[in-house]
Amino acid sequence: MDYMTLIQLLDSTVRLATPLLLACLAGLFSERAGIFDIGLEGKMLAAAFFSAAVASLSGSVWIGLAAGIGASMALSIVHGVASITFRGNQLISGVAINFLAAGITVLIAQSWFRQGGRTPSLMGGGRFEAITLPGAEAIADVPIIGPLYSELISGHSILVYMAFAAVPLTWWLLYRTRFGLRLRAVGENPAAVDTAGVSVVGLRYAAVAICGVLCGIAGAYLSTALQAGFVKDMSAGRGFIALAALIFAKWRPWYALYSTLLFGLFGALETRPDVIESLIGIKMQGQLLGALPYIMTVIILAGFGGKAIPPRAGGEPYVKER
Amino acid sequence: MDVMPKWAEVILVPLISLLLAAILSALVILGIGEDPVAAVKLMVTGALGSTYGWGYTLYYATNFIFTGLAVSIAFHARLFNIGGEGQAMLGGLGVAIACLYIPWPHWSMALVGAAVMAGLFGAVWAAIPAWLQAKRGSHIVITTIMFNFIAAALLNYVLVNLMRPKGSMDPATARFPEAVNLPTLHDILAPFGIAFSKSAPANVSFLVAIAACFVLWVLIWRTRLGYEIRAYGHSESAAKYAGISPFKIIMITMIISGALAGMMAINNVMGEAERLVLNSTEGAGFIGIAVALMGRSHPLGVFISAILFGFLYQGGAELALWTTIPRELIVVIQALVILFTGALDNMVRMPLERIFLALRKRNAKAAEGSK
Amino acid sequence: MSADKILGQPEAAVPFAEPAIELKGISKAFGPVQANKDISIRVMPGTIHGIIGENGAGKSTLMSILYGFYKADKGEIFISGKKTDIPDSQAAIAAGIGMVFQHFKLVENFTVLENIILGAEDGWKLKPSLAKARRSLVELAEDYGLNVDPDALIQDIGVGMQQRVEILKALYRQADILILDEPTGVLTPAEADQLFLILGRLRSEGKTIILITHKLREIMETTDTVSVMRRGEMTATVKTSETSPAELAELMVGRKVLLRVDKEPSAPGDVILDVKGLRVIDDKGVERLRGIDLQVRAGEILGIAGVAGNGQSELLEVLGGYEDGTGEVTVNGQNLDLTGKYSDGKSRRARGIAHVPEDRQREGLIMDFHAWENTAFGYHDDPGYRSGVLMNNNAIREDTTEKMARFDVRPPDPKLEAKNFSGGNQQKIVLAREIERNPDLLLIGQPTRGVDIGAIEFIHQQIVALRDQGKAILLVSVELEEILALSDRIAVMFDGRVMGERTPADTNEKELGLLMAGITDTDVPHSVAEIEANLAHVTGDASKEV
Amino acid sequence: MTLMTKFMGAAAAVALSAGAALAEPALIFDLGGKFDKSFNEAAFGGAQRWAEETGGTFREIELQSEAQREQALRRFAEAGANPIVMTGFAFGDILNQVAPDYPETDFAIIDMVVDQPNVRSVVFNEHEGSYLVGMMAAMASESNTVGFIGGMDIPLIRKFACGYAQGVKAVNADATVIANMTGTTPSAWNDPVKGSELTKAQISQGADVVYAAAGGTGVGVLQTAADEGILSVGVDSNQNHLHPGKVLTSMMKRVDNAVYQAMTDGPGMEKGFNVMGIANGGVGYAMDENNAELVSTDMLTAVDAAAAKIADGSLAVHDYMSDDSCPALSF
Repeated sequence: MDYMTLIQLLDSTVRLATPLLLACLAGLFSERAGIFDIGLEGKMLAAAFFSAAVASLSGSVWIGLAAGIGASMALSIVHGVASITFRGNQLISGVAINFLAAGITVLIAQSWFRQGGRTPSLMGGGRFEAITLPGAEAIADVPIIGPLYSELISGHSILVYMAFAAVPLTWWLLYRTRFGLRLRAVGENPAAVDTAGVSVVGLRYAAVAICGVLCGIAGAYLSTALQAGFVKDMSAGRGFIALAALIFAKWRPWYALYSTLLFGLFGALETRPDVIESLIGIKMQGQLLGALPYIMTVIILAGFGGKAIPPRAGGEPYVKER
Repeated sequence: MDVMPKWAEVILVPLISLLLAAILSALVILGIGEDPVAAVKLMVTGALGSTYGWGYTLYYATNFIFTGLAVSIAFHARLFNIGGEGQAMLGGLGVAIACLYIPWPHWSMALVGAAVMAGLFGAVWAAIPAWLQAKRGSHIVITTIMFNFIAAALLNYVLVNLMRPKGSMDPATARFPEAVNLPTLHDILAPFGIAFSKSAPANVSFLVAIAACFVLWVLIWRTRLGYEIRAYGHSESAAKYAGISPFKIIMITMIISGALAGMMAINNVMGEAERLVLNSTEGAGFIGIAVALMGRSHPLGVFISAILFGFLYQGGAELALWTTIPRELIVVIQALVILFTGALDNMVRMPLERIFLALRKRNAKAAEGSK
Repeated sequence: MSADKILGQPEAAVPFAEPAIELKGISKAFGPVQANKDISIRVMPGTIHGIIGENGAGKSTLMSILYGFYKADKGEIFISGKKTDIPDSQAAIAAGIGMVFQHFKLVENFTVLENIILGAEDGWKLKPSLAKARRSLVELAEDYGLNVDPDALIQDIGVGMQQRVEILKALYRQADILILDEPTGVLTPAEADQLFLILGRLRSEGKTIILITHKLREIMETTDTVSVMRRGEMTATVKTSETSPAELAELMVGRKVLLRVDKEPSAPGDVILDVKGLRVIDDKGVERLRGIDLQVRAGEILGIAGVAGNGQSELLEVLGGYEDGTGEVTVNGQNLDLTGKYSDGKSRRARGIAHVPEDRQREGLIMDFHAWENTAFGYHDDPGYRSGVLMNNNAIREDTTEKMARFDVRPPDPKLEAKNFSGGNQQKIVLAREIERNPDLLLIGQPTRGVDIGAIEFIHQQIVALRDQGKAILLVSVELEEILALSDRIAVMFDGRVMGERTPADTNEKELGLLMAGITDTDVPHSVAEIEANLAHVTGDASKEV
Repeated sequence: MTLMTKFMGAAAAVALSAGAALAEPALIFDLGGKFDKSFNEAAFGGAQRWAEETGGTFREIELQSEAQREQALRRFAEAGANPIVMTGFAFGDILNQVAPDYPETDFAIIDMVVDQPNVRSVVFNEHEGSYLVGMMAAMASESNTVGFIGGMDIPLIRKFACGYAQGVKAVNADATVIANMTGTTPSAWNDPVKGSELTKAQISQGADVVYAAAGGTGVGVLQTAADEGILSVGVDSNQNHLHPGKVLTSMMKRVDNAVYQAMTDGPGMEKGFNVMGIANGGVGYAMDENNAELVSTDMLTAVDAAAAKIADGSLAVHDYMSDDSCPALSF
């Protein structure tokens, strides 16, 4: 494998890891506050559709992004109402949200565009274009560093840079601010937060809302940056992979970056069977390759990648004890 | 003391939840610019207006009974089996192997053989996540989701590379021999002089599904194993105290659950398609979740809600056939049913409890007053 | 040490001062349960006011209302004479109220400092808040003798320390009124004394303290005034100096209570249970039992005293068959498997070991099961409960009806779910199930926790009766009074070891208390500082040592 | 159409299904969906042309699942639709079962041979059309590396790839052909994200012309090729207009003609086995104003010469499906 192949592979990794990273951080906020969320998938899907649909109708990708975030937030609120206000089962609520998104996106797409559940292809301002960072072209020919900068680091859409910037931001918010302290506390022991005079419900809704925003960006990235339009089921299980990455990351922001990059790499390798063949010397079954992220997830979940301790109050609705 | 009488808990709460889901569904239909009343009419005529419609409704219901029971038994042990889909896929593989490679002399023997193979394959596919949960503490919800994806890849591999007849472009097996074709309801009812649509796929598996409901009811409420499963589901710490091994319960429950999900394949693969195609399960594994939630994990409730979902499915197919409303409408309705009967349960229960409490207080006062 | 010595004299009451707290006509219902009925109370500033009552009398609910944790259905609250609305804890804190809950409200994997500032930060940035809290922590530690390591994680410090953190949390929020709910339940007697020392100092600084407890002794030794609650109602408020334990007990229960258990001297027979070198290592790799040796004979009650968390639970669990261990245990001279297939609860029952677990709601019963289903719990394999491959539900129900009658379970309805019985009746269901099997050995943990006094007498009588039938009984309780009243011999556990054995006749609470703190006769400390040093050592998490 | 008339129509259809015949043709799209900009859309175009020209109406359904195939076939047959046209090989097995039950109904199936008396089977010589666009790709390529991205890995798509590779090698024997398949399930027809990543991967391996035979997935391929500034080749429909000046040409597979023909012939149409190749205009390449500047006269001359030779039989393009092997490409 030569250097340019490596760069290409990593470039692809970055693209494929971005939605995972955003969804993973979304899940991190929610689960750190004690709300399990297997509805990441659905929120991404809804956001992917609404951002593409609105971008296509309005011609502006930014309005599309706002719509995608709005759709994802709406589902977040549903999850919040079910699991915070009415103390329902968070897993069941998440399952429902995934179905809801899978159905409603196609239903509305068909109703609005009559194109069999997809949106029209986005043109021009309806898409997030790749950004060329300053100096990328100038140093493109410098060996090693040139391709690294101009191919790998430069040339992604703004959402990719936002996703990567979200990692330190999340870390800072979580560990350096009052909000972060309270958020972490509410996921560990909501009673402590409650008796300290802070609203558990308010904090959890805030966390769920942030989760909605990040999922919204992730979905918008899929349909308006990675692709030029929505097709049905285009989230394709990424929400679940993000969830697995979150566990692998032990609910920490920087680890989330590493683990989603790892899953992104699996995805990138899937498009390069030739590279795998040259690396391991045998031709790998296409199906095995496709199933690899899921198999890896199971292995990681089985604790072969180290035991992960989830937030102690995770998944449990908060009921004041009697 | 319980706040609500039992009938309210078992019947009123799900019924109101269902009603809310129905109202919201109607709003969705309105929202996409269609007429909910007309849509419902079309669905009812299409699904229940003829033996043809019933044939499809019951065919779908059979699938959902199996997957609904699978989810239910796992719920009793507080295990959330989202892997019904993958287990049913593997069950299909078991059926295909049984039907293609064993020369059965009669369909009845083939049915038994195929059901055993389907159950076995489904059970194996559920046993791995179960073992991971019991021994490694991996969350069964996520592992079963992952196993759905892995099952799809595995089935794909087997169909494309191993079982596809030479020259065929379909990722599907060859057609099963005539001898293993299951009698449809048409065949079963004809001797009794009842005319039932010939082209509908409902078949003898429906009776197997009913039998499965009964067997599961006995298992859960009349056997020691069922007692242990329920005890474990209610309190793991108490189960440990009583000497009920969590490992054993998780494994056995998931094996039964997986076997039930797998056995769905005798209906859709052996009874209907008569060959194994990719995606033969069509999401029935997921619908099992809604069916189990609505049926309160009771076999009778599962039966009733499976029929309801069968109706929704067949009605939805008719809608897609005769109007421009996509079939995804059914997915939305299903989501709303899960949301309201499962996650937003308390939204209905809390006000109801308040009402019953107020009623009781008033009665108590009235009783005092009369003294 | 007498109460006066620890606490000093109360400040001379200022005449005509406004009460620090006044509650008027507070009522609160949870669903069909009326937890508080028209309660009024006045507490003067600079005093310690006790609230005593049985479990479920409504003490905690009342205080939770005062702390804004629940909202009262009816009634008014006055703080320092001003009518104050307390819709949430934030309002309570603003009104100068702090509360130390029975179950600490601390975030386990946060540091002490983080726990203290949680909810009382000075701005959205964490750093300045932490720095400020660190400074005031030093001051508070000096003022009140509340030393803690600000950077220690909560999960690494002992319960006594955790309680200090809770008190510091309240003081950091400048609380003038401090509510403590059952503060001594998890403390050794020495630690409790230490706590009361601190409370005395707080009182002398002018703070008002409300102490909720069900222990008569604490009330008598520490409070200035006391209120008694029974079934959601306030039955009396009296000056502590003008009442007696017997009177308070009667007010609590509503009738005269025997505070002692009448029993004949024991006549021990053969050794039934023989434990040698028993060790247990928990999931986290911490050694919970570090080589236990003990024997229980037929016709004898061996009481295990100790502060909760020193290995008693693990001892019961390993003997009851749901925790693995190593060592040698024989019952009736025959070896007991401590690991593997035959070390589960079922095998133990087959060997004649019955077990009333410490936590009946989590272990002894399935709260959603009917009483009859619970009667079969653990014995559901019994041939009498079978009919072919199925369970013989009718037989179980008949058996249950009979047992409920004999143990006076009320209401005697086998079809009622366990959660719908009171604590005492739940315990009777468990006892009936375990005792009626005629076991050779009864393991019984916290037999009267959360049980009303009437049922306590009944349960104690049953235990003594079983002993008199010649059965061996291993009793674990954190209530020293109960241990002293029931046991024929007492073993004190500390940090996974047996510190010593005594008979009730030749020991007293003080000596047992020292043993419970890990102090043996040879090195009795002489000063508070020494006790503290010892405590700091012993309450540190055992996990630090591995 | 207003809501009510739509539903009345629907209700009427249900009522009618009991007895009277509804002599409307019906079109059933395969799983990729009507608007895949490719295969199914071509079929739709043909049906629409028929409707516009004759003023007739037709029924249509987009399948969402495998089990719907039989249901849709039977429902349309019972409702009296005639003829019933379906696109895609996946109907083959089921049509074989269903057709005998409705001897009065005529069926037409595209891309598959079904041997029943009331079925017309239409298959295309995709390898011939692919050969031609392969030649054009090789001539347009500057890097001497061209790509092929298939949808689902099935013999039919290998047939496309093999014809393409032969065309490339015919122009430049040293050229490299990189071939990738999107997947092995029907969802491979509808995965533009992966199509896009595959395109980028091929570009990094030097490809500067990419041919997508991947249904809806191709949309992603063409998009990415346009974004990255290389040329692409469309398939089935004329896709030149999707990215004007960026799509070199499209391999035309005249599914539209086949559908149009079947509907025009109507009930009682000629049954049997139709092969559509270069000779009878069934396959070819697309030229219009969108790609006029990309295709040189040299290219046209060479390709047209080859087309003529194929038509008269003097040039035989190897068909992968004839022996499951390809001389120009290994899979």
